[in-house]
Amino acid sequence: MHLKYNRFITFFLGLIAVMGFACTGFAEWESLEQFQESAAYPKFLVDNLWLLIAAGLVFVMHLGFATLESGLTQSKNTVNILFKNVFIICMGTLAYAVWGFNSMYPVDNWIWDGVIGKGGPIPDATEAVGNLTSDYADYTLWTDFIFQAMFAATAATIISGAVAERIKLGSFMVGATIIVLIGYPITGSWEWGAGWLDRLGFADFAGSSLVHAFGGFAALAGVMVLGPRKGKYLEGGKIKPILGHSMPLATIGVFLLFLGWFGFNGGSVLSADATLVSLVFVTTALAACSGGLASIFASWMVLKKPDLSMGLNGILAGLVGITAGADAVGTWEAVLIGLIAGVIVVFAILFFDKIRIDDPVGAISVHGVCGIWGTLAVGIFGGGDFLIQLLGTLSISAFAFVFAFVTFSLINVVLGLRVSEEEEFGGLDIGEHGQEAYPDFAPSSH
Amino acid sequence: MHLKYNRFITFFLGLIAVMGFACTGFAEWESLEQFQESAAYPKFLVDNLWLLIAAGLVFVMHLGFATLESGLTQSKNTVNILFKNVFIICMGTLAYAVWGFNSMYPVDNWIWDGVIGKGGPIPDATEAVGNLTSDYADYTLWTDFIFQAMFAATAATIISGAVAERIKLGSFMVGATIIVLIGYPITGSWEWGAGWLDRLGFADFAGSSLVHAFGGFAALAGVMVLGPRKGKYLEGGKIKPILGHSMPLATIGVFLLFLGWFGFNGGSVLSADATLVSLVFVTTALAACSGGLASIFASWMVLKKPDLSMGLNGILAGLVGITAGADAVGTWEAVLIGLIAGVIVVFAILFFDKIRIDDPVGAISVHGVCGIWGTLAVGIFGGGDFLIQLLGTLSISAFAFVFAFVTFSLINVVLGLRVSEEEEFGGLDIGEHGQEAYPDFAPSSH
Amino acid sequence: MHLKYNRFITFFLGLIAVMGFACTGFAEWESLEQFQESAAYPKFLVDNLWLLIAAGLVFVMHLGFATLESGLTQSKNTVNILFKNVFIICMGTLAYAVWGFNSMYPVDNWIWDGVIGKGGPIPDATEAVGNLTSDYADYTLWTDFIFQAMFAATAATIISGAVAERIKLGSFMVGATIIVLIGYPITGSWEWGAGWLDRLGFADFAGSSLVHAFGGFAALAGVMVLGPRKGKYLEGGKIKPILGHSMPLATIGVFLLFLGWFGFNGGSVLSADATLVSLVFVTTALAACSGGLASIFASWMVLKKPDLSMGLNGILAGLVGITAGADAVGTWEAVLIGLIAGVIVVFAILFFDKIRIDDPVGAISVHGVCGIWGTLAVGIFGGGDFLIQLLGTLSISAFAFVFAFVTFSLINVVLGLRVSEEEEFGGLDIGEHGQEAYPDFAPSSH
Amino acid sequence: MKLISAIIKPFKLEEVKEALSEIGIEGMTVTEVKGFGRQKGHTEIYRGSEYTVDFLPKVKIEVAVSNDIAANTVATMVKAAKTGKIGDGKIFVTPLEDAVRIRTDERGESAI
Amino acid sequence: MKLISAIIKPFKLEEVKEALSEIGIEGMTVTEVKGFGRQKGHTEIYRGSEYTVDFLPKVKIEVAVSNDIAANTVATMVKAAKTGKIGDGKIFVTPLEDAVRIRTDERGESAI
Amino acid sequence: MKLISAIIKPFKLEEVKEALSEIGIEGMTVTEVKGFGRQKGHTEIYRGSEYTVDFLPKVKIEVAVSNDIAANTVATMVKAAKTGKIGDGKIFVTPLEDAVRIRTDERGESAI
Ligand SMILES: Nc1ncnc2c1ncn2[C@@H]1O[C@H](COP(=O)(O)OP(=O)(O)O)[C@@H](O)[C@H]1O
Ligand SMILES: Nc1ncnc2c1ncn2[C@@H]1O[C@H](COP(=O)(O)OP(=O)(O)O)[C@@H](O)[C@H]1O
Ligand SMILES: Nc1ncnc2c1ncn2[C@@H]1O[C@H](COP(=O)(O)OP(=O)(O)O)[C@@H](O)[C@H]1O
Repeated sequence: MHLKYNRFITFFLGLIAVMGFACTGFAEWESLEQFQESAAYPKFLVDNLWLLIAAGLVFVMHLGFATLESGLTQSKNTVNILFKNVFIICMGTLAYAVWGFNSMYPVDNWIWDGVIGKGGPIPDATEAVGNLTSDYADYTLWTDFIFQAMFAATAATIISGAVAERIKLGSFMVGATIIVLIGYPITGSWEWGAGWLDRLGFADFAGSSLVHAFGGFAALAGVMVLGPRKGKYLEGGKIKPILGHSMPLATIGVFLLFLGWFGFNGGSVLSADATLVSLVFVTTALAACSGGLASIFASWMVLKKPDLSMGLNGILAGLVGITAGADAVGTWEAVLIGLIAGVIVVFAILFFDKIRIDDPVGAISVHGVCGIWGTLAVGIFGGGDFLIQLLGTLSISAFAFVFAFVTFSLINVVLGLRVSEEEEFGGLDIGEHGQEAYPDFAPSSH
Repeated sequence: MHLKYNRFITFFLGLIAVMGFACTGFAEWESLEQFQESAAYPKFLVDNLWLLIAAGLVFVMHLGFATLESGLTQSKNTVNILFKNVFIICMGTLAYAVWGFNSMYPVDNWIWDGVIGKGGPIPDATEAVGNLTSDYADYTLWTDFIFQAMFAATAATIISGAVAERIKLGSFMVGATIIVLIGYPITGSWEWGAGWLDRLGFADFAGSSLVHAFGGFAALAGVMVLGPRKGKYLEGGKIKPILGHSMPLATIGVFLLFLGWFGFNGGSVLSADATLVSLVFVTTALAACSGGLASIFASWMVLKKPDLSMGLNGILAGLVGITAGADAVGTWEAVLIGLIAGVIVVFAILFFDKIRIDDPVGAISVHGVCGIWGTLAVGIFGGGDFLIQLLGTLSISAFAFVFAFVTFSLINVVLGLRVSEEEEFGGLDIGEHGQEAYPDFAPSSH
Repeated sequence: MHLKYNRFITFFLGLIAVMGFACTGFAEWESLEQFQESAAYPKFLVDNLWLLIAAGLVFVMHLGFATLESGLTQSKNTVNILFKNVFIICMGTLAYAVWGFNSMYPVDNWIWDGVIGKGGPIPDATEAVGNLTSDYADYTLWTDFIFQAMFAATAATIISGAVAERIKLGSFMVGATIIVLIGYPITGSWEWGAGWLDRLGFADFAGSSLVHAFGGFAALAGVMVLGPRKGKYLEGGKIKPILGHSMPLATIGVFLLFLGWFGFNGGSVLSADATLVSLVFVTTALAACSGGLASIFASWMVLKKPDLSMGLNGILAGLVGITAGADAVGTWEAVLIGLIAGVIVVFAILFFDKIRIDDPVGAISVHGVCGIWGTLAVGIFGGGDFLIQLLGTLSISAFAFVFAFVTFSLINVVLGLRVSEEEEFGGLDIGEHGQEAYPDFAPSSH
Repeated sequence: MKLISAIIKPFKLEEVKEALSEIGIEGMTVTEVKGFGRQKGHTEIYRGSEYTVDFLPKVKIEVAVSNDIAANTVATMVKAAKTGKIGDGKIFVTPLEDAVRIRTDERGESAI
Repeated sequence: MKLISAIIKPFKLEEVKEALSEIGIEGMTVTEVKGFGRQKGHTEIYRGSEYTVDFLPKVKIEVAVSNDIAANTVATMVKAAKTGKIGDGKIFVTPLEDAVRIRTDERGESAI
Repeated sequence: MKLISAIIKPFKLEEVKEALSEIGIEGMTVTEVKGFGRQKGHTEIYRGSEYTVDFLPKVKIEVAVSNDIAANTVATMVKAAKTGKIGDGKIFVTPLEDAVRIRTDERGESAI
């Protein structure tokens, strides 16, 4: 969104005011009171409110991830998965407040111009005027922060699912914190922070690359450092699937993610603009639905049975696919983008299993592969320059992969990354937490 | 809502513009820019935003149905139920985009005037002006579509619960598609599409008849073609209940449906009108709550035990009951409508069980019977003409029943409708999907 | 919120109009039409819409409580917990409509000035003008009612969790009704109804004391009258924990409560004011997240294991803690308030267990203790007068405790409060409801 | 006395229970088990990988009976549990040396 | 050696376990079972239809013991498991020919 | 005939099953049980209170075999189930008087 560039100027002005400097640039109004009485104020209210509600919807996605991931893993690791998701939202929001937000939107405050922004804590003051933006942006500084903070933790959550059932809790917590604190804001600044990719004209509306491919390829790195779960890949190339323990939880997760995506994409309009937000709702829903259908039928043909978990992944694939161009493509293009994403994800999941990349929830395929596809789709359907789109998505994915690979490798050396075989067998719930997820019910042993 | 009539004109004008024809009729503004600078624009923004949010809330109802239906059925059929719900939202949205939306709001494009509208795909263009409506309506074409699309799939979901645990997956998918694609838009056009019922003055605010009674009576037809689940009705008139496997899932479902109904009814105001939307929130909540209490106490008296599943159905009964008149009745009338619905639903469930209509989730009673009650209640409390209300609700219910009966009967002949006895015993999860919902837990055999 | 005082005047004027009296005081506009055409109308629409959406979000909290409470208790009492939550929302909304709302906001209609308000049913009329407020308030009478009604039932829900697994269903229903109908509106009127505490300058933005401490201390009274669950406290001071049956349900509950709190606090701004609502979103989220982290690490240090249920309680502790001052503190103060709440709650839970106050879900610690903390925090960070804050929170907590203690003691004498030992052992699901929550799964016996 | 253990298909439980009641047997203990035998499990698919579920759900009924009715008990169970299809299950008869009714301290045949 | 199987009420498990520990028995195997006997199940209601739950949850404790302590084991179990109300359960004693401790290959009485 | 019951660690089930298949045993019945023995349970914490989980998950495999292969069956099971760590479990051998295949009414050794 090119509007984004301008809003950082505004944001910066707001920031100055907040910080106690003289407020230089309220273009038209001299005081909050004046602005509130102006005809522009009601629109500002609506825009701001929509972003707050959208932030709430993106928050729902964290519950969606928590239930999806625990549904698709074994009951003996459920407490662990839930704990990680609780930790991620808490840590992610605070890390973003302490450093990430300012690092991702550095305005003029670059460590390395266009590449690495200088972070720092969000302001403390509650002064009203400073937080109000003038004629450029459509929301307050706080709204901006909370909306972006809800996005930030997402990257860590995507990784959480892929490395589930075998990663040491403490090590994961350290790794996730580093990635959210430092890694995610760096690539984020490249585009949304008006960095080098934005300057090249790269387009990633709501983050097919910046959020999803980032998370997916960081997840790939984590999985490669960790290795597969014991007992999944047998000798002779045979695969013994490790079944998720609750399809209702997984399904609840996907419906909640679908819901939250209305805020993820719809809020990324950064205003309540009627035409754009409603178009984004429609393209988002159509791509999700065609992604779901495509996965259902593709997996049905390949596997001979209608597979619920593939249908669920298909919906997510469609959603990830449309994220980069939800504002820029037409309705039937959205359907096409979703259809292709839904087919891609089925084959990507089968492919990663074949090369023994063990991803219990399909996060690499859904977020990584379809994140790239979605970004490229803007170059095909949405008016973006295909080569720049390619360059952008590969840069982001590669950075995420390398950054996470180094992070997890270092943690592996220092703290150890993987639980003992005995703990993996007995489950991380007992091993790491001394708690069971369902103490009233005895899980059956296969 | 009589406003609806006008909005189709507007919609049509918008459509023309979109289609590339000359835009003839923007009453007051000549360009989007002009409109955006006008004093009417902020109100337009709010109205449009509310409808989008309402669409999100109606989307939540699909998750509500998925969890309610899987909670009230056996664990061996859970994957199947969830799969159907995932399929329905995907298929429903696309079917509505391809044909249903235009068929339901045909404006002048009737196949048979006032009775059957001519459908077709929604437009692809993303041109801003065409999608903005002028002084009549309060939202864009895309908003209109997404809000209505979320309604459309509901009818199929209602059927899904009633025919659960014995219907062949493929056959259900075909049947549901036909009903959403063709059946639902037909009765929809009678009233909301400005067809013959609307012309007679029939009132059905948010769809007690058009959505719920339609779904309920289509469900009845499906159940009659299918027959009851094996082992439910024993010789000598004895009934052996087949228990739902998870009361938490069922309860989550009803709370989510209650939440979604704020969007279902509140959004049907079709603007953010403060008085009307807030009144609708209040009447909706009061009817739901009195419905819940009425069912709790009615079933407690009849069955001697406080029955959770009856309380849950009572809330839904109250919600279905108020749907037709949520904008037109007073607060205490809403309480009364809910109370009566809550009592009706208890006896309806007992009645259908007595006549061996096997409806695992009570969909026929909740949506069918209370849908009729709610429509009639507008004739009693809401200023509607009782006879017209009666005519309308019976016409819609009868059409739904006949349409679904024919559809399912044909499918029965061509594809077969019911799974084998062996599969029914072993569960559709293994039989149709080769998957278990809870592989870590061994269900106990009764 | 001092705005509240004024809005009761407005509300009263509205009420007069509704009741059919002459409308005396629309400051600027003489008719609804005039108001709708005024420049003030769009802002009114936005404010009103936000409060309705916030009411929906607070509704979600009831689902959050239902899942949290059932997750943290045994599977043999799950139907009972769910039933109570279904009952509470139904009863609470109706009780508030019949008496509570007017009793809590008595305007001039006090039984005892500033202490006990005179209740009565909300109006029935649907007349538009009367329900619209003039220049003072930002929402309609119906909006006011539904938002406050969603709060009202919360107090009863908090009690429900603490007395779970041993209280007779009928007795709980009577007690909860009395507390919601009479008790909650009394303390509510002291502050939000412009009673004696408000006149002293007490500050409790969204109800750390009025809702949470009230519920928490009423719960404490209930637990003291009831006694602990059999088998929890052994001889020699040993504690045998009684495990909750589903950590996913508990986690879903906390995420939903977190989500709902955006409406609980954000809606308490009572308008869509961009600066305030966005600040409240940020302080709320930051306190929740720092509360979660604080509890995680505090319990990890004390208990040597990372405890999911403590992390969950920590998030809630942070939320309760920020509730009184969410609009009045800065971002980093919010973090601090949350951190302290998160530490407090861990030790409070351990403390209550040590003194044999058996609270299965930690409601007394989360809502009671942290409710007091949050109220005091406004005296420390938020500009409130510390002594008045202390007086206020203790008065409210003491009243809640005494009121509930008397209520439950009387019920104990008349109806009996506790189920038989045999029923407690066998579970309330069979004992009270003749139903099982998970009939397909046999719970294991420990 | 004999302890008779029958491993049967779960959905036959009700019928076997009723058949036993008819010949006067009023007590039994039932366990859910998984059986492995000639009846092969089915192939399932999860996210693209096939796997075989070898163990099939069965129900084990244990009945303690006096020697004189043991043969009839076995015959009754066989009749009620038979479907004729593979996987119908097995009945095992083991000697029972003593039985005690906990409530009354009764011993031997009067205890069962 | 004897294999003693006691079918008891689930909430008596802890007490029986402790009573056995006190007489020096340190190993046992527990299975969740459903019992059918004189103690009748309860009537439940689901959506308006009554049905009877015949099978009540019980717990089966299996202990392998040497002949000399078998009688005492049975007596201890009876004492600990008794409530005097119907449904207290049964104890069955069957002959045990051999026992093996898998870890050490020990056989017979030293294995139990 | 003998009825051999082995109580083993759950994750050894697959190996034992395969070892038995290799010596020609094609039928068995598996039950989930909880074991109490020398292998001590672990301490868990719930909301600040410690408690001990005494009973550990185990799996019971029951196999009916003819006398001549009984010894080999036991030996095979021991070998496949052994980890050498405490808690490996026990094998109990009891006499089996009769066996019936429900489907065919076959009796005795041909039934198993
Ligand atoms: N030798 C055995 N020991 C113990 N249980 C057995 C044995 N053979 C079979 N079973 C049990 O009997 C069940 C049915 O056996 P199976 O060979 O499948 O069919 P059939 O009874 O028709 O021969 C198995 O699932 C298993 O539980
Ligand atoms: N003949 C039997 N064979 C096997 N188990 C039995 C037999 N009779 C009773 N049981 C078991 O003992 C339990 C208690 O028996 P019941 O007749 O209810 O009471 P009581 O033990 O007081 O006579 C039953 O639930 C059942 O599990
Ligand atoms: N006397 C016994 N009777 C029945 N089962 C026993 C007995 N002793 C042990 N077991 C079972 O064997 C399992 C393993 O025993 P344990 O003493 O922990 O280790 P080990 O087998 O290495 O000696 C126990 O968990 C229990 O299920």
